[in-house]
Amino acid sequence: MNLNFTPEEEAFRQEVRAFLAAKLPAELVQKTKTGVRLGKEDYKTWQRLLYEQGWVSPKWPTQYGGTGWTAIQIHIFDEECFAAGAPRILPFGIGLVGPVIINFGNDEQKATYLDDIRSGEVLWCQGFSEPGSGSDLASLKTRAVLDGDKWVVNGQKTWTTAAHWADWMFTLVRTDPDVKQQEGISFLLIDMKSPGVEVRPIITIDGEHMVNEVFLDNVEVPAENLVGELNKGWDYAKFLLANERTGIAGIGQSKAEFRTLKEIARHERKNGKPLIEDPLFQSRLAKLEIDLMALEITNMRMLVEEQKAGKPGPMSSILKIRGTEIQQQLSELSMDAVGVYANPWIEAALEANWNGEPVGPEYAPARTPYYLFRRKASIYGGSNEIQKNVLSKAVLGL
Amino acid sequence: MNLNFTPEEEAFRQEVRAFLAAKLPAELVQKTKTGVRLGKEDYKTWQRLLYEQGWVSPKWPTQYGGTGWTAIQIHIFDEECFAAGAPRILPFGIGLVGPVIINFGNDEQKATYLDDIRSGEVLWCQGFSEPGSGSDLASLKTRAVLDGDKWVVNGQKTWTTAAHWADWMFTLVRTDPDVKQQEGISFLLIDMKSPGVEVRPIITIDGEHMVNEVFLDNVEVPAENLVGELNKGWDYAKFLLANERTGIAGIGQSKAEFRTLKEIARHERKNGKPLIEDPLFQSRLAKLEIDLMALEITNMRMLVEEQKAGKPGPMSSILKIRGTEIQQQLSELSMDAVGVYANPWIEAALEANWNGEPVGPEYAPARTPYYLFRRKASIYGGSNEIQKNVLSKAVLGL
Amino acid sequence: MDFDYSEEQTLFSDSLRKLLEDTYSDTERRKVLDQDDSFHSEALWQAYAELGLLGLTFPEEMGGFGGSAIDMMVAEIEFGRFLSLEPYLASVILGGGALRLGGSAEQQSRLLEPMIAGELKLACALGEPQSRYDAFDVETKAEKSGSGYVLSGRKAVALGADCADRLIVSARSAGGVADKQGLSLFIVDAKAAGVSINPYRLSDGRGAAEVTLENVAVDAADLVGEAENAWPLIDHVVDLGTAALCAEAIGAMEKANDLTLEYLKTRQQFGRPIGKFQVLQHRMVDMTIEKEQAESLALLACMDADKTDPAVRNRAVSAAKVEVGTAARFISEAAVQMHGGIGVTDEYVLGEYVKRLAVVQATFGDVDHHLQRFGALTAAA
Amino acid sequence: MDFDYSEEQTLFSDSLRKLLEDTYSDTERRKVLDQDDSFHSEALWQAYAELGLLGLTFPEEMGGFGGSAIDMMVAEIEFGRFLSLEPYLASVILGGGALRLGGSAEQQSRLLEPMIAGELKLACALGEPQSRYDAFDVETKAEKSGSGYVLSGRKAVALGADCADRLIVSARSAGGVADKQGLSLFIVDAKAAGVSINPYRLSDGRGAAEVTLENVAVDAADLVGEAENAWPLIDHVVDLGTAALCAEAIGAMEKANDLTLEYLKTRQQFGRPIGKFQVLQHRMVDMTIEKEQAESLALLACMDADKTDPAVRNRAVSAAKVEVGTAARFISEAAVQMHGGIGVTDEYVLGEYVKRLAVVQATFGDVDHHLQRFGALTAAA
Repeated sequence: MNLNFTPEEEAFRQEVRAFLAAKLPAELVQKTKTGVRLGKEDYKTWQRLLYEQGWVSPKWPTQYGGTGWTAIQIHIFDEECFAAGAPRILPFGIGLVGPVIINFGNDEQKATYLDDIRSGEVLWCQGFSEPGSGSDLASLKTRAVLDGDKWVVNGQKTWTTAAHWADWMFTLVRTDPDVKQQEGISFLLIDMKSPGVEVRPIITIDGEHMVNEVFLDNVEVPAENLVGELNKGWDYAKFLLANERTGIAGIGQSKAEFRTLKEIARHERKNGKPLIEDPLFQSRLAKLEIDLMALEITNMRMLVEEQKAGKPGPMSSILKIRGTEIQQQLSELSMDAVGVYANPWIEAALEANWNGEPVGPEYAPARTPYYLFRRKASIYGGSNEIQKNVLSKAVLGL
Repeated sequence: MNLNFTPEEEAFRQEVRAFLAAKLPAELVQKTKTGVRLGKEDYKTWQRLLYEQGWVSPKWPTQYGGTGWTAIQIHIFDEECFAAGAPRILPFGIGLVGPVIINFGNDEQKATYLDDIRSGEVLWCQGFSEPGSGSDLASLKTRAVLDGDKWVVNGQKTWTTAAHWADWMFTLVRTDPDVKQQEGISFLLIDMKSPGVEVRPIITIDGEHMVNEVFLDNVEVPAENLVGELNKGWDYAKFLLANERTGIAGIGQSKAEFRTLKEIARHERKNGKPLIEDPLFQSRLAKLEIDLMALEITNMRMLVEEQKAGKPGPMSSILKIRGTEIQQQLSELSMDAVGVYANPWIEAALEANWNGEPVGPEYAPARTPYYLFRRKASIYGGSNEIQKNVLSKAVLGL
Repeated sequence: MDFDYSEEQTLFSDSLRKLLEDTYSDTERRKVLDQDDSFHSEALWQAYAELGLLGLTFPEEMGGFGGSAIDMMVAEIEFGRFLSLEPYLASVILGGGALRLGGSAEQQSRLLEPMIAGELKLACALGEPQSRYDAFDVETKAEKSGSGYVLSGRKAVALGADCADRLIVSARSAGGVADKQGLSLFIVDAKAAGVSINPYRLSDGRGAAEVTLENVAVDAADLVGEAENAWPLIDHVVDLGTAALCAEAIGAMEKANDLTLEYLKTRQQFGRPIGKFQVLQHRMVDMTIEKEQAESLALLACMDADKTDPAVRNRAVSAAKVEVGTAARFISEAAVQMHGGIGVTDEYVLGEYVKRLAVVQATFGDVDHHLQRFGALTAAA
Repeated sequence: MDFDYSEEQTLFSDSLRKLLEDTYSDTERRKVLDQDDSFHSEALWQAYAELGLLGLTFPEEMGGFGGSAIDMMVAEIEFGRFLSLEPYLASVILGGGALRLGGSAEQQSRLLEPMIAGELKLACALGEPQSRYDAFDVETKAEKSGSGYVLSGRKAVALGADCADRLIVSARSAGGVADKQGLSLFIVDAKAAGVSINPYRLSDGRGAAEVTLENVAVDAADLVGEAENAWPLIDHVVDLGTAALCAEAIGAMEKANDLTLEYLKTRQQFGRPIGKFQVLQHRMVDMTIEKEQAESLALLACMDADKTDPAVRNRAVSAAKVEVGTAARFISEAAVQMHGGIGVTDEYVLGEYVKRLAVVQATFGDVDHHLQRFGALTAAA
């Protein structure tokens, strides 16, 4: 047992840092540091740079473009990217549909999709949730009927992040309505440009447009867009959701956000002293940092286990639960830190290149929107209640 | 709407204070203030004094010895008694079985039992829980079979507080095993001196002997000891438990304990200053005091409602939940307050007239035992989980 | 001690509720939220004036109806329930309160009468960019000039200053930046030379502004109360506003709970209403308890908000703000969580309650601020 | 970075566990708890000596086995799981640790060798009645007398001082009562003239004592480390002990969780195991998460417990004690609650874990103490 990084791991960290120093555009860093909203092109730019470096899909098998890194290297990479102010990589392609195609797709699908997923040339979105099927995902109703060499798809998806940017959507569709719910679902890839696909924005309480409703009205999908076997979609979805859980702890991002929070707490003043010296605020900050330190180690313990086992186990739900709790607490404490300047709602200040009259410190306008934005972290990817159900059953045997 | 006490209420408070100053024995006050364990005679002494004053059963109907006080007066009385250092009145007679006999008993039972309940001449205990029937009380198995003019009772009760002191026990027994659980239970009074009654002590984690197992082996109980109708015991139990819930908030006692805690926090030192000035301790103390202030008003709001309605409603579960949470937090913060002197286990120091070599401050030895003792507050009288089930169903309609 | 509304209070609460039900539906309010020229509904404001609401808390000799802070509470609970965007807190409770408690008869007659009639609005500008939640932390300077004063400084997040005709401004002519001594309050015309106002909405849609004062001349007649000794008045006004906010939060939390309970009963997952899941049931119970406990102390705060002994008043108000703040955060977060996706959409009304409660949290002191104020009083007592 | 036990650690953990399973059942331990003459099992102590446990953490040149603080952790986790009452922490980790880190070769050979052989026990007497959790808060005086010293003062709740042959005592010959400067450490014979020991059990049954020193003469040869500069050593020893306690708590929490999970699966109410109720399921999940998180930081604390940079070591140890303290309280209370009545009986073993965890809480600093130490380091960094 040894919690110190090896010299090789330290050298790897330096290599990552050197790459970031050389390649990460200053403009992106400025946006992430101030909480300005990122656009589609921001995400694409960064993904392209990683793609060119060969580092865009570290967890994939090496023959498909993975890096062959250890779990610890992946952790170091993640941490350094966020520390440098890089944006996240949208998870739908590389994190979610990619591994499904690699594991369950056929050779033609691999040839068609994988490289574009890695380069970010083609953006994906996830068509799982429906208005009546949230936590109870298996009750989904979107219907796909085979008509010759085409599937005809009808239904509605919702909470579809980045659907308005996406070129493709991977979906769960009902292909057999007459069997047990979980046994009549298939995994289908849909071109967002197909006639009958309509995307309508959902504005969230933070004022942003990132999620959407997607209406599917007699959408024709080539038969070969079915991934894996007919009616086995639920298995692929479980595989995908387990991958999602593991990635969701967001340690690197949270560590970066913690540093921002600490900067704010040094700058804000209370009773004539920096807020960070206020005993109550300091103790909340300390507890949050300690929880995050613990989760970082828990995360590495589990990633190492996962890499040994070759797949995520149910314990990874812990990472989703604690990771999102910490994300929410970070956003909450950051909002509390700015005091009364948490209240003005200066949405324009969240857009790039705004030059209106500032209200409060530069970091203030993003705090309350970000707090509101983070509310959904404990809902998506399987709500934290669902994660606890999973742990209770699969780990505790209750 | 007015939260100020009326001049009449203030005058009543003075009357109670004068009584306590004149009659409450100093020896009892000394015991309650230092956390020394009270014996049977301590409880009886205090109850007798209240009986003689005519104040022992304020909530009873006046024709049976009630005082006719308003809910606010009852609250004032309770608060002043604990503030002066009086012990509590054991609830089993006056609080629990008394109202059942008054509401559902016959005239002979009223004549036989009520006055002795009030005087404390006869002590009662509650035979409800069984080893297999805790939260699921209605599953109780103790069987009573009518044989001529006697019930023959067999079974086992447990967690029976004060059974080793009690002269009588009121019980729930199964009198019809062939119907729905709740419909085959009766309410029976058992003389603890009856042959076949055996009491075995249960020592709790605080080291005290207050609860017991009670074994009932062919115990013969006169037929007339049945209260109310045959097989209606469950209704009477629900009535009794609702009364218990209301009494359990323990505002007066918690206020007195809060004052003790504050004294400890003034006496203990941290970083060279009184502990009460430590920012973290002070903020915990403040939150606890605020919660208690809130519960005091919530309690009065509900007692006033209850008195209007003539019976406790399901909202009174709130008082049980929050009241016991506060009791537990008080015991926890008091333990934390004494620092490392929470650790020595000097049980002899909890007995009256101990004169061994003290270990730490006088108030220290009782802290950890009391913390452990308070653990059961959220379990008995219907666990807090059961109370939430009640609220969910009866108040929220879920 | 009693806990019932008086007959008048019931009547008045009912008529206010009826007014809001009839004229201020979610759709109507959304229209007001989309307005750019004014951050509230002037029509509703005039209806408040007609109902006598704007004069509720003022004695009859000032043209009011002689109501107490408990009457204020009755109104604020309804405002919270219906998310009224109008500057009642800013103009009536804070601005009006400052003049009621500390203004001269001349000032009261000059400003309160038109305010009560709905012809003029007031706002307080007390906090500054560096003050956080300490209203005594004032850098704005008041320099004596002839018989009057000249004011210079910056005021932060002044509630209702987006639409106020007159501002009540705190300024310092003695003492260090965080001294309670040396402060004065002035009435400033929002259109006076040297006053510039940068108005904006808060996250809950209500109006506020940054106010900059550059050599603004004020008459001696516009000094409110005693010169250089305004702290007791400021402290009282802020306590009064805090108590009102607490009451408003009770209405908002009650509604957030109602929405959530309704959702638990209707939303189906796994073949049954999600309200059948015990974890959600118990959380809904916790939300109910939190709101009851907060309500008890909001009552106490409003009872004591008119008391002049600052220790008694500070204590009750801080206790209420702590309990309301804790409850508001718990309820907001639990309500969104149990709603799931729909709870984070802008379209669904719950988010407006969440934002209102977030603004309440960061107005006049958060939980930590009031825990510390309360704790210091407890330690000293 | 890796998280597996080495082969040796696995072997050694297994043999310790086997020893405890074979000889230290609940019944056996209860007998020890009922003893009046000794607060631990001397037979088990000798078995520890035979297993090499008492020399585990000492370098070979001191007669030990050259183990690290991670090896200490492996042992402590088992002690926690089996509630070993023996004074390992007091004698080996604290007393032995002080001599290992600060003692002279002569002192090490004089005392560590017999200690490792099970022939002599050590204890530290650092805290005092007024110290709370600050080991630098020392009133006990050391006065120079000839070539030696004379000690006078009172030491509070000295772990293992009930049975120790030698005490390592802190005393002050310079500086004010809470200064970190001016402290020295001395080896004191427990039977020396002027030493009086009032032994007692703690709530978890372990032995400790109040120690009074009245003009106790000590030789110059019994000064440990540098005179008047013992704080770095004391701080290190206490951190080491705290890390060991954290590891022990992990074992205890794991067992408390196991007992509770088992109870949830077997206890029937309402016609099914109570583990079918979602509220209890989720709480059991929370207990599992708390223990995992605490374990991660206990690991870190033990990794860093041997580091000499106090900022690094203090930070890791305080983080662990905060997380362990929070988890221990949550797990203790939830475990009792879900057990219901049986959980509060003295007869059932859960209560012993609850008491052990309560003692851990109030030893070497509670959650607040370590939050403040950690917070100050964070604010300064």
